[in-house]
Amino acid sequence: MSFPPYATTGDKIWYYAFRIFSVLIFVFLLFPLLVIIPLSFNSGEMMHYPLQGFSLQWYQDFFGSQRWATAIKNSAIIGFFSMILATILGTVAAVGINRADFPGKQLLLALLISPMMIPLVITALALYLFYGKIGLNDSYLGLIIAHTILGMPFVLITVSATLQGFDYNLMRAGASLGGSPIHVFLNIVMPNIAPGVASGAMFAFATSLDEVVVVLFIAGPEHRTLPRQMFSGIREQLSPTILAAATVLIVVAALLMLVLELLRKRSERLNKPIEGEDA
Amino acid sequence: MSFPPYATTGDKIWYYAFRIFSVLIFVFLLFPLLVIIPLSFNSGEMMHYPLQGFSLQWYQDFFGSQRWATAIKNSAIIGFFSMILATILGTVAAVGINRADFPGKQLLLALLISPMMIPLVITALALYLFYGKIGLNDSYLGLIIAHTILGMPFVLITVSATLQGFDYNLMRAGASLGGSPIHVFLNIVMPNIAPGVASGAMFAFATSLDEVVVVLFIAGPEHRTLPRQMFSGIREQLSPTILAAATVLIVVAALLMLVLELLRKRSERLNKPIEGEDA
Amino acid sequence: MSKFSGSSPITYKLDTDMTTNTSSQTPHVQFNGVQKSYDGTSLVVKDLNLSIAKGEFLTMLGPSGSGKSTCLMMLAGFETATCGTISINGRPINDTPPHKRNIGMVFQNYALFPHMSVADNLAYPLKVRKIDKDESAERVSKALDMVQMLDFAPRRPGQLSGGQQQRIALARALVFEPELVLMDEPLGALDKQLREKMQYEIKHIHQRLGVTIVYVTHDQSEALTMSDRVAVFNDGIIQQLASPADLYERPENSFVAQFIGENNQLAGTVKEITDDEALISLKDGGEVLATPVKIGKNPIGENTLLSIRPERVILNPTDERIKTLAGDVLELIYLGDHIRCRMLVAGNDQFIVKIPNRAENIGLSVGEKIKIGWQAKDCRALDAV
Amino acid sequence: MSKFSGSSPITYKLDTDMTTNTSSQTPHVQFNGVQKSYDGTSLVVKDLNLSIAKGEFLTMLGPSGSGKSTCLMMLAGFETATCGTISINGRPINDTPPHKRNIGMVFQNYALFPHMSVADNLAYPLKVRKIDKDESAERVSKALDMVQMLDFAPRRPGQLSGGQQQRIALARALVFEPELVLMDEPLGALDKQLREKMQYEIKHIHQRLGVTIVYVTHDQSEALTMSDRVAVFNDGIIQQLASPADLYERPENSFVAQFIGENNQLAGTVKEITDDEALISLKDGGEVLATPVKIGKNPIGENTLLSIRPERVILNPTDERIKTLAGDVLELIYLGDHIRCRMLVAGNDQFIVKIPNRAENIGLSVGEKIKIGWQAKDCRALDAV
Repeated sequence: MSFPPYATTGDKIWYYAFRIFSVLIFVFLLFPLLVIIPLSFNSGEMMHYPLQGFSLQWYQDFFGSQRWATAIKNSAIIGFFSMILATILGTVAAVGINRADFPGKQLLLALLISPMMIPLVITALALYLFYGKIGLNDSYLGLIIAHTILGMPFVLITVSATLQGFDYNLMRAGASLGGSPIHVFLNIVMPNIAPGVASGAMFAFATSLDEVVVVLFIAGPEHRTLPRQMFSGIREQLSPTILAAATVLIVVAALLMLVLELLRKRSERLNKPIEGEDA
Repeated sequence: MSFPPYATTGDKIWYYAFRIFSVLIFVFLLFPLLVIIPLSFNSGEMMHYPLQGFSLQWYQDFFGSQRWATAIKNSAIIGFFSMILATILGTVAAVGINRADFPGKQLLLALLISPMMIPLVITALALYLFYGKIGLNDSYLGLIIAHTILGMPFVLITVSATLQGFDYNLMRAGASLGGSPIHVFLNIVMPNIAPGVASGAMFAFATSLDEVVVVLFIAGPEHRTLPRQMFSGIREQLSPTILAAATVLIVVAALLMLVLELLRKRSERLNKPIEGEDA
Repeated sequence: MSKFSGSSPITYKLDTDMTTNTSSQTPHVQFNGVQKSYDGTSLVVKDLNLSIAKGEFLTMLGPSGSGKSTCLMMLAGFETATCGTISINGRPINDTPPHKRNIGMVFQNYALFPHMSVADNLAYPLKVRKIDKDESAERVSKALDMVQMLDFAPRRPGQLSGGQQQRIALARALVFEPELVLMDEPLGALDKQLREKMQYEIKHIHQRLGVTIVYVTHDQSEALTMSDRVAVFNDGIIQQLASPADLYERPENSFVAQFIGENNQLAGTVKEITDDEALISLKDGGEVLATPVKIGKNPIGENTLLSIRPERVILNPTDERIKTLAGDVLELIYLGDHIRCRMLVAGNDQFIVKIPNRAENIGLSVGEKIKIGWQAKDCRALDAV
Repeated sequence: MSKFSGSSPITYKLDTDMTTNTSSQTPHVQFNGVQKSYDGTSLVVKDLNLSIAKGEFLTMLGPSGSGKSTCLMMLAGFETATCGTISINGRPINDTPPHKRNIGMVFQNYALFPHMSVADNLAYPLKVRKIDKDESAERVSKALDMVQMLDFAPRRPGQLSGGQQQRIALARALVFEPELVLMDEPLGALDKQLREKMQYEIKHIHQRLGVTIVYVTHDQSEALTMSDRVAVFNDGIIQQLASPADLYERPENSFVAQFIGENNQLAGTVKEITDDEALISLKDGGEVLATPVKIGKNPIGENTLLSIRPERVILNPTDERIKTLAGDVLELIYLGDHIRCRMLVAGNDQFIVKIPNRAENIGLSVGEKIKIGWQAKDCRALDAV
């Protein structure tokens, strides 16, 4: 960044203040995370520096032991099914709400995204009491429904955002060219909102993978997910295996972010304003 | 909704499917929450229906007892200060990132919003280990920094979104009319991005009020927040006071949502496209 | 249709339900007593009756909110008529859904499918109609060739300029060979030069293919350039339905006179009336001759608004039959092919005279006083608004 | 400045660094060897030299990417010149930040402050200058009155139409009485009719206040209507700097001839040359007379591009000095005040002739063959592109 010749003192102060801020944020945010990763490769049992040597033993423990294997399986099952359900429900809700204009539309929208706003402890408590009545505590189905409820708002929001950029004239164009409403929905609407749907699905999966409060309330011992297992690991017997688990989750989260970024780029490219000779 | 005379069977099926979906979502989402509120006014100790009578005793307990009062105070202190810090840092970061074009901009942005994407358990674990070294476990400062990190991405995102709609020509116009850069920032830029800043602040506050995982890891007994207190309440001695606490939090969450909606409306009104005779 | 001779000899008929010269056949499109209301109380379109002949280029022209777009949308099937019938080839289509109407449509924002290549965009209507691959590919090539875009077949719409997208949208609306094509301000998003170029291209394609085109625009020069007939809409009603030359030369009311081309207005009252000329005394004194058009049965003494085109005003007329007025030159603006002279005439300081800039020096200057006049047939006495 | 006489008698000077008739004074604005590059390699503005007199209305006209906006932005201070100096009243301003330049500016999107009322928008520059409340209020009222928007003082910009916002933006740029006002395509977002109206309003305000205005546009008719002088930009260079009449009547090169007004081009080679006339033999046969303008030192046999305006073409010329060409009428389009005739002339099937539609019947029809010609002074032999 080069200053124009007439840059004032204020401009320069602002510039350096922003630099210092960035560094501070960096230290408090990234440093703690970066600490974890090398420790997971430590050959000693001690969870602090200096490292004693390189070893993959904690990863062997993570992928090999029965309790972690169960946790991985549970996270995968619950994450996958709740992602599918949240994606379908969220997409249908987004299309329905964005197409029609009906009284109470705003209220319905607020209701549908409320799981994002209501404290998780309360949702967990409510589900715990409700599931107690209908016998869904300590079950895959209960957890999948709970995570569907938590993931659905993300799908709703990302699909709605994509629909805002969607030109409804494309549907009219499709009809005028002879496409039936269903043909137009599948061949014109879906391909154009697909990036939003996929982003929403990623978010829903990440939400389920991350969530621990509801799991703490309603999951039995055989339905422990990865974060739940890490949580009890810390309480019961703190071992570097947890750091290996954390590193694996960080990698998964980073991959999800990468996919999201690629989807965003793709969608931006499709919707980019027209440039041409007659600009 | 009235169908046009040529509505196909497909149109009608879609319409009714959407209706049924809406009702199902409603039942699984709203019903559990609605169950809680009447129970909090129950005069009996039993946390199930039928209600035994109307009473405010659980609210008296919530607002009166020492341990709940401490929790309310802690939530307020941590929520307030982390909101202020997150708002300042998030706004500065958003303005800095949106103004300048520098290499690694995308990477910095990804880093700054990563606390939203990385599983909370991992952030909590990293902070727990890091705080252990620098002695910030069991302290207000540690909790405030942690919640600032978690709340800042929301401010960054809402302010960035507002800045997208901000017309940088307004800054040029301000300069051409004789306003110095600082005068323009305070009098032209700030009033226009204020709705975004305020929304971000609300989100940051809600995040702190809601958060329990990090608190579970790094807070000592005297720094228990409301959700943390509710969590142990369920574990230790399940009483309807928790339901009163939940109802109060729901009301606070609903009020925050209302404020957000009003801010959104206001910002929409200010940025609405021009209508007029020459449209 | 391409033959045209000067100040057109086509006689104007008053009934808006007129049929064109091909009136022996069933009209291709017919609106019959069509009304449209969105809120159930106020009518956006009021009792529309309109017949469009096969192969005609009809333009619906009007300011925004005049009901022209609503009419097009009802014809396309995206809006339903509140009452009345719309027929194509004599068959009512009110109950036919849009995708079964077989009408080509060009949208203002082109509405190309961004996720498909140009070729796939054009192939879409053929795929829906289950036309086999080879024939489809051949028809797509032919249509692309027609709009000179054959080289762009593999591109995405986002990689094209506005004008190129416009051509593709046009080709897509024609590739399935509909007999009727609707165009909703298709050139509105292009800049002036490109817009004029596309006007001629669309006109030529229409002449070559012989399809019926219903075209909506708010740009009067576009309507004049392209159309066989123009329906001027205002306030949900067709104000006048006529050929471009008739609209310009013989507007039926003040709205049409003002909306089509530039126009000077002078208020006055009718003093005398003979066969086809009226003597009008102006508000600020002075008497002029005009052609009576829309004045009452007993017109003497009635108010009227005179309408005279800027290029029909004669400076220092020599013909003795012409009654003259005094004019003060207020402003002269050089515009290349003509000079625009703003004058004060009979109290109107926005009286414009267009003087062609044809080599000979006109020798006018600001502040000068000159005499102006006009042929009685060039000045029309219309309704006082 | 408001006096103007026909095909203007102002003589054209070749040097682009020319000063206007007020050349005895220091120029108000001066660009001296100004260059601008964004990437350090290619120049967007190449060696710009330009003097603008006090009170002048100068328009920078050119296609997008021609460097005209960059020049305006450098003058406003939002871009820095890569080299060269920009002076105001003889004082270099390269190192003055934009907010200390005291230049009024009108932006294309108006850039009104949406959170302030119209009155507060206008008061902003006065508040920054610490002018006391009473005087500020009075000046705001005066400025609003000037643009006929006094009643709108309490409104928010969002409640105004595009044209009204344009007026407010204009008033805000003038309220602090700058001597220099820059306008960056201020009418680009308005529709045609409103745009023309605002052109006259801005011109009148300029005449009344006597401020210097530097105006940027890509619309040549806007430039002709409003300006004292026009600088035609292309490719980072001023192609011609002249009065509107000179630009139209005496373009110096093919780019200007093509960009300003409509223009027919015919390719040929120079056959003979006399004092001020050249005999050109056309590619497809036929010989015509033209005014030599931009042809080399030893011109015989050189290629040239003839430029002739559509309204200067004479049909069936009677003057014997005029050399004629054969033309086939291909298309006739009625455009109200004129008829546009497309012909095939010397192999060019886009040869346009504008025939004024002045009551007398022109009696042309498509397919007819006629003779066309022109006065040698109306046809200019320019550089072959």
